[in-house]
Amino acid sequence: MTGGEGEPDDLLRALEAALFASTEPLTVAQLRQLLGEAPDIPAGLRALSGHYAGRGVNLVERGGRWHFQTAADMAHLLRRDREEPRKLSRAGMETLAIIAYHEPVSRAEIEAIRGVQVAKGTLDVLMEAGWIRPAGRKEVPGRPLLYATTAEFLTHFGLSSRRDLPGLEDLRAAGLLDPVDLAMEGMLERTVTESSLENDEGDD
Amino acid sequence: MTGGEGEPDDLLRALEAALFASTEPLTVAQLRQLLGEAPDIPAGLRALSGHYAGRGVNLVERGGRWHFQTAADMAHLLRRDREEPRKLSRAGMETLAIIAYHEPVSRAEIEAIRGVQVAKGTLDVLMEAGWIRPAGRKEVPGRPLLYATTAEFLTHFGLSSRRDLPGLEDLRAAGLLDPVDLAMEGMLERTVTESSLENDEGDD
Amino acid sequence: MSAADDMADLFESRRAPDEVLTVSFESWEGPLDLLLNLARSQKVDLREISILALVEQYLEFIAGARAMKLELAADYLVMAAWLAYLKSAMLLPKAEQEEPSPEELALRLHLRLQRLAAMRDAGARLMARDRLGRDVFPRGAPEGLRVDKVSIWQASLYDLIAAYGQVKARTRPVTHVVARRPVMTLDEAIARVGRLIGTRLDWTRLESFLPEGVSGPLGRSALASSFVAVLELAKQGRVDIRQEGIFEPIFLRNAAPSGHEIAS
Repeated sequence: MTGGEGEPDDLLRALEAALFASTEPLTVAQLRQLLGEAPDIPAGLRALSGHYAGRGVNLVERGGRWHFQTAADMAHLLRRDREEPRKLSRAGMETLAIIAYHEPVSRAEIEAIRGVQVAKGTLDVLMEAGWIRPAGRKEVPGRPLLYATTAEFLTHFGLSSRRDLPGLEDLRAAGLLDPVDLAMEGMLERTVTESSLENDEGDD
Repeated sequence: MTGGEGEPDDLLRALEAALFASTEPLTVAQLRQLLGEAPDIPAGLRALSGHYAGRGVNLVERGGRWHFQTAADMAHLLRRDREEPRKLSRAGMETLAIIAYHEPVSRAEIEAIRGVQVAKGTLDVLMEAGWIRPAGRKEVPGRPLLYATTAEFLTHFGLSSRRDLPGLEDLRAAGLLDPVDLAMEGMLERTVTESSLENDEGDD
Repeated sequence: MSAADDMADLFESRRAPDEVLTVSFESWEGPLDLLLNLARSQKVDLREISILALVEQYLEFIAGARAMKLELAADYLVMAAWLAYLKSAMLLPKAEQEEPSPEELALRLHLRLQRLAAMRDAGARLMARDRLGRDVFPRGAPEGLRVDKVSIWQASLYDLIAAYGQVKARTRPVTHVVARRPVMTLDEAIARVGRLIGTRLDWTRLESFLPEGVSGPLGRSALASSFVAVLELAKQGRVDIRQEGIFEPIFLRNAAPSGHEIAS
């Protein structure tokens, strides 16, 4: 990344070639398998991603997997048909968000947040898109299945990791990722009286 | 190729992105259609191809159409054999041993010696491992195929010739001719009588 | 004041049916969804919405929807009943309030709406990101990496010769194996029983004629041979045999004349 351009070394050339050629994002382990015991693949990836930073194609890391993609500001040139690859329903969108911000999470927990049953098709669609996966069972009576997001989810939405989820820290800090019961306990301790709930009686 | 690196201009970036994302090689006319009335696409392509000349990915022109391809000297990375160690099955082991001791030998003869049928897959595996080879046909009715071991077989098992294989006498001396079943029987008998003796003592 | 009156009141209230109310009933994903949209229409921070106003709007909507002869989903009516209860509780003087307090119920609803709103916003922000295949693109025609699996077969020389040994052992005649077993031959047994019977004057168990301390295969061989030997000796008239019943112990004694017995 020091800008010593001109002649990339063999490691960079090999990384470049492998990542360009691959149909899937590649992990460091996969790259090591391809390139053999190359000196320092993580450093090479950083250097390469630095080199491509300002270009029309960028090298990015998503959930530990690396791939090349076109720069975001080139979207207008490349978006030939304006249709979204997967037009999610609102239910699908909310369900995906709930899973991403709460994972691992059970269907019942999703329903508690949405206040409505999760239609059978919703989870199927998200699963089919490759964005969510079953992630074990919760050790409570009934042992409900848990859901979590996948590496493809991070890849598709351009997130380096779950920590990059928009507003995750704020939501967590505001307690908005805690279940209502938990939040209630905290609130009640602080007493409800000063809340804005009853001061509008005079409004009408 | 003046190497004005660092910040590629918008034309170069757009060309880069368009060529990268395209599913097929693009002509200058097609690029112009995508990029609009960009100043000088041919010059941009030349500059870009200069930039990529020494890298792991090259921009090349074939019959007026441009595309990215991985550098020729990186081709070996793109196809890789992953070696998986596997243990030969017992049937495979026995068949190989019979061929080694009796070569050249037909499948029917192997079966006669083993006292069990030899699946075709077994011979295939040995062939794939490079340990046996077809060795002509036996001049009997049906002209069955004969099998023999290979030089690789000797190398793998650390033998300088087939005569290094231990003879039947050696095997007997080493206890390798003791049928497994009988040895087992002996052991069982001993334990059974021992326990019955104990019972008798208790009866008295 | 009954809930029905309440709803009628609200429906006739000055609140003009805004566009929210003209949208068909199916546009809402359940009561909470509807409530959230009503709350948002208050155009204030969700933290400062008036639950009471919200309840009124909801009941108003339900009444309006019913007037439009739309089929109401049970979920919405349950929520309406609950909200009507909440509203009446909130209007009661504090002293007459029951547990849980209406503040608590209102707070709970408030928290639920906040959470749903947070997730709805998060979903929208997710969808608005630069998405692969929509805003950013992977390589259009990647060459692909091909990984060919090659089996490396493993076997040692020991495995090889052991396998051969087993083939040979399995297919070899097994007669020699029997010869290895320790046995007591019939001749030996006749000689032994014949010698010992002279000293036993009373009925004696067959087993006591076996050599001392034999066991295992040899023991069984000795027993079998001795039994045959006893039969042979009986045939020669040298022993008497007695058995009380099937599988009972076998007893034998010297078949010599009784006088001899007394004499000794």
